Amino acid sequence: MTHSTLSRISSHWLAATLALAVAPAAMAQEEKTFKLGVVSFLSGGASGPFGVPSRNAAELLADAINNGTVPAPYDSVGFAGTLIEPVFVDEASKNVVADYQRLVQKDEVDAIVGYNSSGSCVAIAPEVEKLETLTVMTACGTSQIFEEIVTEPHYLFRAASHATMDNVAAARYVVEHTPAAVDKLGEIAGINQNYSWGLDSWRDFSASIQVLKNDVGIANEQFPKIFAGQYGAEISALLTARADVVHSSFWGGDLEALVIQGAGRGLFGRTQMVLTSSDTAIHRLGRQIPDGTIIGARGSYNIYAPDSELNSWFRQAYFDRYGVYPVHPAYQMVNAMLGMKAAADKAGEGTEEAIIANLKGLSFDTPGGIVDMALAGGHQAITGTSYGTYKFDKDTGLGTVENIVSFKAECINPPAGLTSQEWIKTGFEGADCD
Amino acid sequence: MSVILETVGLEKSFDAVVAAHNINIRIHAGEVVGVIGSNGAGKTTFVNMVTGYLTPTAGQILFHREDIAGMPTREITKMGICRSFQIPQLFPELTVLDNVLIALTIARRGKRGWLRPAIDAGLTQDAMDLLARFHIEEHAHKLTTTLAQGVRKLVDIAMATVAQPRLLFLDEPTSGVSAEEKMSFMATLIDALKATDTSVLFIEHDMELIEAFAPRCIAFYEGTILADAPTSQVLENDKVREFVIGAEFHRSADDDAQNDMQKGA
Amino acid sequence: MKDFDKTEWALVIAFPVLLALMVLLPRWLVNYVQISMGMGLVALAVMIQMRAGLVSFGQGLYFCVGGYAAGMADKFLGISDIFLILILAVAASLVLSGVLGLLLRRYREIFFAMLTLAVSMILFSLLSSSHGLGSTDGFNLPQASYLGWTPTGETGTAALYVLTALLTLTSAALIHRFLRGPVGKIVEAIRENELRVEYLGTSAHASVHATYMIAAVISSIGGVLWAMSLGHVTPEMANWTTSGQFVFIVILAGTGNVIAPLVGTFVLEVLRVYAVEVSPNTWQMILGIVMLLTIVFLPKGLWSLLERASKRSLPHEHAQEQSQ
Amino acid sequence: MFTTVAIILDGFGFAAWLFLSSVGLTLIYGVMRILNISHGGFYALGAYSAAWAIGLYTQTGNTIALTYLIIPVAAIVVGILTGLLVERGLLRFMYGHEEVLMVLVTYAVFLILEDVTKLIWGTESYVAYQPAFWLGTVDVAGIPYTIYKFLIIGIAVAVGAGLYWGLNHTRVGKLLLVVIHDREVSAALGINVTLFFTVTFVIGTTLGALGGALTAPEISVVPGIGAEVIVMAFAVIVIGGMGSIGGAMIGAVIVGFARAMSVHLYPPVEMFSIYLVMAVVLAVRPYGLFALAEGRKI
Repeated sequence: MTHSTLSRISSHWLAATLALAVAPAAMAQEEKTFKLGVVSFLSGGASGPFGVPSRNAAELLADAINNGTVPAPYDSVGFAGTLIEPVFVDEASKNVVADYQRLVQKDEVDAIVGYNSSGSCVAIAPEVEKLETLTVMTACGTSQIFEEIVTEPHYLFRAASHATMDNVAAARYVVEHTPAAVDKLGEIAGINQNYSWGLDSWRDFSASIQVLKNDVGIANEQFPKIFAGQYGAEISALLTARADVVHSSFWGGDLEALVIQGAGRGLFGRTQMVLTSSDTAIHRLGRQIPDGTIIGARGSYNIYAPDSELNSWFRQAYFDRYGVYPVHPAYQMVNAMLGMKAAADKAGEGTEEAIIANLKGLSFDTPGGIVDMALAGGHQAITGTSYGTYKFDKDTGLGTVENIVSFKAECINPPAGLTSQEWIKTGFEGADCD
Repeated sequence: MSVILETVGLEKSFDAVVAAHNINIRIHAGEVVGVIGSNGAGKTTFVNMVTGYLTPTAGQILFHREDIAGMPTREITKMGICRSFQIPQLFPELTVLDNVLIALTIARRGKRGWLRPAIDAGLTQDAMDLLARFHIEEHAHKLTTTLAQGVRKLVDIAMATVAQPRLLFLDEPTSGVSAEEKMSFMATLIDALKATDTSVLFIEHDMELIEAFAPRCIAFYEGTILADAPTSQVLENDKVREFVIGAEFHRSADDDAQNDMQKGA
Repeated sequence: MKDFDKTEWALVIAFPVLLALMVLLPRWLVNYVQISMGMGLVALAVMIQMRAGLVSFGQGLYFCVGGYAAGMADKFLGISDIFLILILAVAASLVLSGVLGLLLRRYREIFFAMLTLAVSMILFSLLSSSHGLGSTDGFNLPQASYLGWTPTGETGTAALYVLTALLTLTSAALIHRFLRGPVGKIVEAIRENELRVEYLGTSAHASVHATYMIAAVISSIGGVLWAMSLGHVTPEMANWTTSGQFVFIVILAGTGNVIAPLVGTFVLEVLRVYAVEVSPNTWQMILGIVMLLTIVFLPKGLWSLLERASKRSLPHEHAQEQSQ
Repeated sequence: MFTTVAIILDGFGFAAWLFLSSVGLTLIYGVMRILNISHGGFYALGAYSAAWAIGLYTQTGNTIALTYLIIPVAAIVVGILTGLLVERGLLRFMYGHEEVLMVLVTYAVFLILEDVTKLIWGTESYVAYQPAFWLGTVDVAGIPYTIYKFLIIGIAVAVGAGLYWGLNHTRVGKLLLVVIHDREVSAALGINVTLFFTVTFVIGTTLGALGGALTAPEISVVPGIGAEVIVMAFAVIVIGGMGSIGGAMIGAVIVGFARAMSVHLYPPVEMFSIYLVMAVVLAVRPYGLFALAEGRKI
């Protein structure tokens, strides 16, 4: 081949690529909107329980905010008048960082919300500060984001607590609020997925239990591969281990499979099960979740959401549009977006800079209660959470929770300046649980 | 004439089947030897053992007095024993020239760095010369899969000669070549090989070719040597006439047809 | 430079072209060009093994070794000098491939594919369950330094881009020479007929082993460059889905020329970007359909399109070079 | 004692699932020499259609017993429809390409099937636990096991035995063995290889769908289950010897026991036990345990 052909072909190709690259950006210039990148899992195993509810909530809320139909104090139109234009992106990608860069540079979004997996969050966190674009993470289990990776954030926020909270609260619930279990609590066991989320969850839960009650042993630790689906052997091992409490941070399909296979074989009857991320399974499994199972929703979301006008509106609007009630990832998305709206409204200006300046340290109301941007210099939220035990209501055919205990944010989150690990080791120094 | 290859009590068995038993053969420098025997008589097994494809169950293979039994094929090739195949073993998706060029590259490797182009004008010239010696230069730019069986055979044999062997085995060089062309084919071949003073041992079913080209002949029967003597004597031998040549008459044309079918294998 | 052939000249010219692209293209696209070079080197590694008829479904192993070498050099040794990191990565991949090659060189076809996959998945599993290395979250990498110079911001990005381009093109040129050299020819012959190769007097195993090690080295260089430009590594680099992606790039791009997998990686990335944009929910289907169409119409890969085009424009110039 | 019994039962339980998920793959490879990545897509389709049909049916409030009929029917319908569509509509135009290219073709089919599944059933999970619960449990050495698990083990044995019998004792089966053994010769013998390919592919996909359908009551059917099953199934058939039904069975048992043993005795190795087994088996037997003999002819 000659160079001329090569260059001719590549120049054609280049021109075409450039045209494609520039076209959408040019169209976006016409009306001034607030372009919001929404990143969540739209394919793979995390799409059903997390990604799609999250995306749906963003879609619902963007429309509601643009129409001004959200209840007070969010009843004004847009981000202080500027309409929101969401751009949906799949988080399932091998090049999550490059995709982030593309959102900022090609789609020229004003801000980005989303990210569920801690892997994605860890990867993009430094990039956020480099590219100087407001980014509000909605979930991510890991506590490293502000503790290790971005210690002086300006553009990066997280509107949800990290997973340490879930497991500290779960341990407190078991030790302090489950009288049947606490007296004879001698050994705990765990079944968690063999990746960061599962390993971290079990580490925090077992450490917290051991801080709260002396001489609790560990009977068995299972770490099956994520998406394994078949837990026959693990359940047998847990059955033979005869622990008093079994902890699991399983989520989505894996969790539902564990409940089906475990409940079918009497695991839930023999030990007290603690499922820290299980609200997503309730409407799927209904009566299959044995009564008495301790249920967590990663915050006061869904079944634990407070009885407020904001919450009733959200639940009903979501149900009307998507045919199901919203689960915790939907609430977390709403947290992030309402936080941005609150900041914009406070500034009276729907721009990135205004939101950054005012979201910092802000305390705002959401369907899941108050979110307080208290940590990491006002960039990391703390929220309260709730735990309860499952009760299937035969009359309505709906899953409910009873014996609900709500934990204040200050009780289950480390104070500013202390990492989660250190805080658990000190015996929850400075925890305010009254 | 000095002995270059000597086998002593060579045995090969596959489980219970004995494929070669007590094979004792001496080959001298510059000799041309014909090998006859019906299918399954152990001819190819013998070649496979000498060239290292099979490891003998017992016995010695002495090449220039060194025991090479069980050595890897490539080492034996480097020492100077090469072979052609009953079913030509070519690089099917490449041209004839490329086949020979690769063969030459391998034969001369070590003289060139890893990052120097393997093929240059000099090597190409050598390859064309080699093809010319076998009268197949006109096919140089054809893919080997498109060639007639006789040409494929010649390419296969040409490739076997690039390492400049001291001893060359030709396994049924004329199978697949039409009856009327066999004689001239073999003449071309022996001519090309005469340029070197290679010892040649060829397996053949056609007794006319044996008579015409091999002063000495070895007859195999059921894994043993039935006769090993000057060709005229062997062909007169009663046992050979009964067990080998008699059988050849019954050898149907199907065999050749089947060989053709397997050519890509 | 007198003995440069067309591909080598193209690679030489590609350097200023890549530099120009850095200035001309929008930033986000430059990012994909840059990561495509890192990934493209791994695809190139898959391609040279495919020349020998070997399909590696575990090339992610060395991609990951490179990435983690970069990360761990900083994390445990405090090294952020990219040249030192590259030396470490190359050394690690040489040792690992030297040992594993002793086993793998005996395998062909699907068995080679599955064994490379198995070995890579063992590393994936080990890294996924190792807390000290961040488990599946992985960890972040430092800004690269260059013999004591640590550029930041735009300069840092540009410096890494230039180095990436330089290393990628140099590696590609060396691989091109390797493929034209004696071992490259032997490797091609092994794909065609291994028995004959042995009978011609050379060890097929040795050539396969050498090819495997070279593939490992350039994959680890690719891993370093990719990880440094994205600033993050996870065990996902060693997952079979990552390795599979490289195989698909090579089959789509074609094995005819070293430039093909490099360009193919970039084309696939851009295709994915637009598929996600057009249809965020069903972008996989778009990829699948494009793949099928490519296979149906260009079974020898996208590169064959270029070859056809060049033949048409130069009818008198015969296909002298055997780049299938 | 507990542990030994548990390892045996869990090992067989997991092995049964592995066998059902991989036997179709090995059959298709044996006959057609296609490493069918889209197998995972058929598994997912089978699981979705069974879970969806069971869900619809149980809402009517009729006896659960009929759901055991729904499972195979769903699998057969899906297997035949999509199997025929993929083979007749696409694969038959691709025969003769290199094995590697066929892997890519089936991978493209897999990607398309994944999104088709998502378009039909969405991303929400489907649960259809009724058949698994209805049969109850039985205690073995003090550990409750679901009877459904034993049913799965029984079905796996029956499928294995049925295929063995079908291949060795029916005319079609014997002809298939000839095709497996030597495609050129079988074509020369006048066997209609094209028809055999179609039939084999449909049987293979139906078996894949059946694997998914039988698993559906034990799991939550979500996007991505197909991708998870592929590598497992590949490992099983490579260990057993590609194309061998008996090999797939032995491979499944070996992997099943390796996993059960690691879970009970040393959980940290569970995650890569399957790859370790594969690496070890291949290191010792380069073509798997029951490789089809392929003599090299000189």
